Amino acid sequence: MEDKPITDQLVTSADWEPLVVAFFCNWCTYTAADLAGVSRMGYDHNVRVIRVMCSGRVDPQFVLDAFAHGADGVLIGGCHPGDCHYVEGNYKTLRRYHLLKRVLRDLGIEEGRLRLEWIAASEGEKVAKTINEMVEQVRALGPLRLTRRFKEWDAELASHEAEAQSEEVATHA
Amino acid sequence: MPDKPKVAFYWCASCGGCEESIVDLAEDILEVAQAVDIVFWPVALDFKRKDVEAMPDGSILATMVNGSIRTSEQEEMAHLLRRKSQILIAYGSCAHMGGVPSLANQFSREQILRYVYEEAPTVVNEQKVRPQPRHQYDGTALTLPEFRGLARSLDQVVEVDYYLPGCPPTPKLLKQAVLTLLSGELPPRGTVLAPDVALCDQCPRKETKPTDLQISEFKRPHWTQIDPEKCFLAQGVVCMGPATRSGCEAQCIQGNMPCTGCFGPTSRVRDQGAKILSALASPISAREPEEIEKILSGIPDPVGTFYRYSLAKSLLRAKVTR
Amino acid sequence: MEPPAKYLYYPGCSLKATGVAYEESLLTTLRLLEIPVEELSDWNCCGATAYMSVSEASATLLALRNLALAHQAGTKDVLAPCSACYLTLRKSHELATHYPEAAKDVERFLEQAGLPRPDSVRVRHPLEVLYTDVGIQRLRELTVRRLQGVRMASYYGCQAVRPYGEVDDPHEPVRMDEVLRAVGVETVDYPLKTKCCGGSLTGTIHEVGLRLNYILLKEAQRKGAQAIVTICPLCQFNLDAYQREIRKQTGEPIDMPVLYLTQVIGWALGGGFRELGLHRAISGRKLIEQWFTVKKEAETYV
Amino acid sequence: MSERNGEVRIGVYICHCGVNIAATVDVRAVAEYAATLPGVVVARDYKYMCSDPGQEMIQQDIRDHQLNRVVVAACSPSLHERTFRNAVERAGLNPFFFQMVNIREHDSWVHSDREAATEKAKDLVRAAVMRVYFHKPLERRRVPVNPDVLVVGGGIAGIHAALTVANSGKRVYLVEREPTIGGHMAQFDKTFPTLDCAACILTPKMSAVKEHPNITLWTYSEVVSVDGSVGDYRVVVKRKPRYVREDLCVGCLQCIEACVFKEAKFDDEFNLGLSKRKPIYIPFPQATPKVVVIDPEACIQLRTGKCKKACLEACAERGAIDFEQKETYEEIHVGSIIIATGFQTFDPRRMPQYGYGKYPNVYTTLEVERLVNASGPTGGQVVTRDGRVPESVGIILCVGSRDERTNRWCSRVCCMTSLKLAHLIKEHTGAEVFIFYIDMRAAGKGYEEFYQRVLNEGVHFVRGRVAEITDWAMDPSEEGKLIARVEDTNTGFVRRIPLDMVVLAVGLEPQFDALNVQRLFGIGCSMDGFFLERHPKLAPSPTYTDGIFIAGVCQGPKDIPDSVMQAGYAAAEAIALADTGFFELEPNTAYIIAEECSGCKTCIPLCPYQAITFNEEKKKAFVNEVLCKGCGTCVAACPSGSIKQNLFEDEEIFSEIEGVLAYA
Amino acid sequence: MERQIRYQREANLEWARQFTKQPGGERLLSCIQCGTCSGACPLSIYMDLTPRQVIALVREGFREDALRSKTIWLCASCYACAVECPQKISITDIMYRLKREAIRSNLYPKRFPIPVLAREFCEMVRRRGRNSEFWVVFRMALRSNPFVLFSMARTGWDLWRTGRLSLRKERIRRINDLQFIPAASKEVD
Repeated sequence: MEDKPITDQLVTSADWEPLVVAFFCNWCTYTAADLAGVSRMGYDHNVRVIRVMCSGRVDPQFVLDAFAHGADGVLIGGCHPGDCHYVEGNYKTLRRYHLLKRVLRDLGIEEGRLRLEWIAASEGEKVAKTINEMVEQVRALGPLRLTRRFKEWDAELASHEAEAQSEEVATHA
Repeated sequence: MPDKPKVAFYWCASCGGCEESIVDLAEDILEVAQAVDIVFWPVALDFKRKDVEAMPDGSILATMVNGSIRTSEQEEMAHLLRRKSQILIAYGSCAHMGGVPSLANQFSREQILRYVYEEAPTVVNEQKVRPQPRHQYDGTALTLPEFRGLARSLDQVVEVDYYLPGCPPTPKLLKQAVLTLLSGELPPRGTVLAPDVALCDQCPRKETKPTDLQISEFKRPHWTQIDPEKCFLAQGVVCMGPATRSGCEAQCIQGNMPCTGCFGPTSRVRDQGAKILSALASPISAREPEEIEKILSGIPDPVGTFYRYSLAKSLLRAKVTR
Repeated sequence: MEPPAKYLYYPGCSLKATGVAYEESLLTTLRLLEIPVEELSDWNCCGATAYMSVSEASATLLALRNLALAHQAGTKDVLAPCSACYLTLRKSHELATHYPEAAKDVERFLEQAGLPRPDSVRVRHPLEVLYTDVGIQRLRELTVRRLQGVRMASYYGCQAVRPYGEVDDPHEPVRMDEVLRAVGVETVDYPLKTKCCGGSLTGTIHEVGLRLNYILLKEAQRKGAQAIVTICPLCQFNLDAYQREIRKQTGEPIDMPVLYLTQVIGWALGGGFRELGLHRAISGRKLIEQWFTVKKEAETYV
Repeated sequence: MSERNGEVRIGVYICHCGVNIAATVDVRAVAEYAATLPGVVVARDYKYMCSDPGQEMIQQDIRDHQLNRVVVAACSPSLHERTFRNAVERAGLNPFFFQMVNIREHDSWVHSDREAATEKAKDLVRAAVMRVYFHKPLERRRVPVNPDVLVVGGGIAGIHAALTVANSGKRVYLVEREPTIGGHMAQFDKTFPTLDCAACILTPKMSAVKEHPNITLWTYSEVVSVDGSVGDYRVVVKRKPRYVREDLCVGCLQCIEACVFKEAKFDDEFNLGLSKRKPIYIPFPQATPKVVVIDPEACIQLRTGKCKKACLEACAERGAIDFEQKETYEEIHVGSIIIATGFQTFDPRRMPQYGYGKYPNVYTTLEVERLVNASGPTGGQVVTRDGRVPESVGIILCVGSRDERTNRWCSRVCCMTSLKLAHLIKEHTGAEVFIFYIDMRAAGKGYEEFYQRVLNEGVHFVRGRVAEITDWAMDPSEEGKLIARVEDTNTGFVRRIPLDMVVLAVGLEPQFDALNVQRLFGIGCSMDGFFLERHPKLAPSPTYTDGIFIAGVCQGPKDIPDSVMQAGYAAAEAIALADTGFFELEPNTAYIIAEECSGCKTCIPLCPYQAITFNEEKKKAFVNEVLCKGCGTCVAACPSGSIKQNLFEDEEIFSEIEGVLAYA
Repeated sequence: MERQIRYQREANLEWARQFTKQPGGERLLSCIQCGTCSGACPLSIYMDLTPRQVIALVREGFREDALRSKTIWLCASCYACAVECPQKISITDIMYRLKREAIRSNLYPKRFPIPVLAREFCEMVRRRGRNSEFWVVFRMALRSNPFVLFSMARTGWDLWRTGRLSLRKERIRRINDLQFIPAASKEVD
């Protein structure tokens, strides 16, 4: 139906680069990302990190909002179970993550576009590895870019408005 | 009475319940009818579209539109009424957030049409005939509205001034809204005309919710004997109350059914489903993925449960690949 | 772990020639254990160490064809008794499943030959079958004959335990001793159990190969072993076939039976002398005849 | 919110960080781009934003352009967020009208494509500009600091830290798991490179701990729970029963003499099983406190209740022995904690090729420390387990170090320990000593000189990692010996070296229960399992948990002088914290607007600090900001969006998301 | 006198770089030159270079020195080095890679029987799908040193009389399956 050509068009658009939004907890994963930097562990640049104090702060709305604003993938990084700076914020994240994944699946967003990873402050390498894997996976899945899809969906409205206007012009004439 | 303010009612993709709710004003409707001049109400009064088109732009004080927008005709009417009205009110869950009809956004247009005209068990249609937007019959052109790809809330099609939430809105809220409009003291544009606090605030069972709730099982209402006094969540029954605006007078709760979320989220929330998801998942009493999954399996259709009335207005709006 | 319903037997070249006794004793042992086994149809050479020295891609594909045939036959467990076969098959399987780049090439070539990717197949070794799938307890129960007063050195050679260490620990393997002890055989502490026998060096650089074998035999003797037990046809061949030459060169009286594990186990389970290929030994024939001849008084029924 | 805060005027500053950022990110382009963003009044780039001129530039702009928001794109906020907040504050602006963008650690240092890195920097800056728009003025919170300090672990690091803090007049609780303090150092014979006797320099410090009026010493005790946070930690310590009353025992040791076991027959832990002790024992003569202890696993009375209790008789006068003793719990309140829980040595059974546990004449370095010690099990005689004086000894380095299969790190002390033992063994026995090493690491004051000394003593240095130790002789000269098979990489051939004694220089690794300790105190671990410091160079003792410091080998392998230095550093941090009297916290607490809260109680069980309570009168939830630590879990879970978090408001994060994705 | 010096221009750094990118070669750069491989190797005592030295040559790009060494041919693929290496370097796989390259570049010792055996073996497998131990050894001997056949006669007799010497040349049914071999080796190796 109407969505199919959109996807195809996006997939073939040569300028598409995957974009991953990452929410990293301040104590473990953000620090690990700093360590990856200090250790000059190169990784894919198609990631944008947003710092929160704890992965428990990651409201499922943030994930959906990121997708709605054009992210192709979302990565959440928290401390390993048992290591949470706030005792067990990460368990709450884990539980939400499982439910959120089901909602995403039912709403047509592939499993690989959301990932939760435990990365300790010392695991700079794991930051680089996870980001690379995530970007690659998203690249393989192709563009999600809901911003563009929303526009395509609403194209049927815009055309109507144009039609209505032209009709109106005709009537007045 | 030439100077009575003019009001209009219109329905789009809706079940008719909202129209019913206006009648539910009962004797109060006389008071309303006295205060205003109803210039357009297809369900009750015989006015036609051309009558509306003939009105000067902005001549109607307020129009209340219920139902979501699914067809080209509904779209046109929305635009028309927008133009003719000073105030446009989205009336009821469907106009407010897409409502139940927008759950169809999980399917493509083609899937819906195929099912309705070919696959539904009650349909016999061997030629696979489908209604066409334009059809020549006996030398005459017949037209039908276009069926759009998505169901939309009213404000996804035209600008909306106020929202009266609910499936349907209560007579009390309607009356209050009409009085507010007539008073001329208008709230800021975009206001939802119901209290901006979640349902638990008014819930008669509020006391019975423990402060140390851990959820070890989700039960579906029809599979369980529900204690009529106790908080639904404390019984493991999904209740949307914590993530849903109040103002409904907790009618479902009083009928011993959990809140399903028709009033939509508070003004501080962008996505009602995401919020109830977070609130329900966080206190699950499990730490291992398998256990978590097991508990969550008690919610077999999270989208249908969390977004029952709000899928069109959710952040993702629809199933993104249909 | 639930033992598999059936094993697909991959003989490789040796078990059809110099190592024919291994095949005979293995099949006999499995029969006595009532384990269904079937030879892989139209198997080809695993490529061994030689092919890997010439072309990695071809060697891998060569090995994988066998696994693909097994996959087609719907069997999960491929039994590869020869250590070189075991390792080559196991390694190719890893290359095809763990290296995405290589996997792509593999898939392409297999497709050309009309063969599937053998993802579900597992490569197994007879020692694993005896130790893990059958188990020490069951072997003990099924034992009908005990070789009393015979001390043996269990010798793994290299490729069964290295580099993967799945058949047994690569540093201090113990399973063979446990299996032997389960059927009543006494084993000696043999520190060289995973040292190299020289492989094909006996054929290529003869003196080096001989020297390695001499060390192995000598040390087994020193530790008081009367026989060496192996799980690899090349080890068995090297240790068995060159003892005469070693005697001649060193002047030392070495004449020691070199047996397959399956020969010893098969015997304990009640197998016959010839059906276990015991008549095929070159060295220590006298001892073999003495130990493995059914004499009422020497036999203990359990 | 923007309306509340008036017109928003943002200044954006892009740091070059020398070439650290500028080499990969086109900083000028980023600044030019930032200038086009809504609300941005000035945008500049500068070589070093954190320098004084850089900070002054911001302050000048705040004055000249009436800026009320500042964004700095530079390094990680963990380095300079505080610096810039202070700079902004000095110019009269609330410090929380500031947002930092990490374009160094998260951008220029991890990417090489200049164009992509520049685009990323623009996205991140845009997100910060959009975010800072919503910032609001906040007050820093201060919490009072209890001056008392807890030191966990009584090795040389813990002892030194405890003494330093106590000398500054603060109360110190020193908790040690073993019956005595002293740790590993007490087991050493001599210390490198000066060869002074370990006991001679350690025992005076041990007594000083015991005698210090400000130190409460609890040995045979363990921390079992830790609550609270910086300034006010509530700690529960379990004191295990030693079946001897510490206040009554004077250490006369007559009970040991009297014990019904005439022969010592239980492995002596202090001597690593090289000698035996009785069920009632003292770990070593200078143990502190000098109080005996009864091993309940060995004591007949404690096992069966049927002993004639000769020890009780021997101590009849003092009555110090108490078989009824039970474990007790002490609760203390402290403002800060120093963790110095030390290490364990690598168990060489994990490397069977070296035959430890199989060949009796294979030892660890720690065992040889006891062998060469005059008060050790052999009275200082270096003899093998079969009673021979060795003629050849091989010391193998990097056993359980620099090895992907065991521990990857260099344990730092083994080279010097081995040089020391080579010297001592040669001195004691005159044996030929071989040191098998991969690299000789003798960095330290006087260390290289010591290496030279041992070289000149004729010790053989074979550069190569021994492949195996075997007793399998291939030559008559090898009969009865252990043989090391090794490539001598200096000469390039494989050697077989017969030895009477093999010493394995075992590496240092985290204590077996380091993970429990880490979780108990809420600190981090590095990849290797040692505790994680806040910064590897600039904060090697503070942790990410405020008020908790680490010292000694629990942070990473180090020798005695380094342990002592780090312990002193940790003590100085604890003293400084106590003397300041308060600690400033990030104002990132959660709060609830009462009218918005429906009282649904979703948040209440989610808070790990019990900071949210339900007000029964108002039927609403309330956040106690003193208890809240700002994780934001409740905020994410609040179904009606009524809990908010300072510094991490929903609008702030949403605008950041939209900011990084504006071009998507 | 032969001069023992290497000019840096002789080092093929690109080759070394490529080497570390192949499966098994990834960890080559981690080598700390500890010599555990040589110590563990049962054949290092016969080698002209120890395995450690070969690794060092590869790492530094001295391609010919590495390819010409007898070491790589003496490697019996017993994996003792690989399981002992503290840096988890797959030394055996590196030896295989060097052997392949030596054959391709024609740098292997010509009458050295091991590479001859390897090639004979492959040739037979390519043609028939299976190898026959007897014929491979026989052909190898012919090509490297025919006199060795005399010394093998006794062993051959022993095998013959115990029924262990098979003179059959076997052939698999679907020999066409193996057509990928030349293509694969050309394309991928």
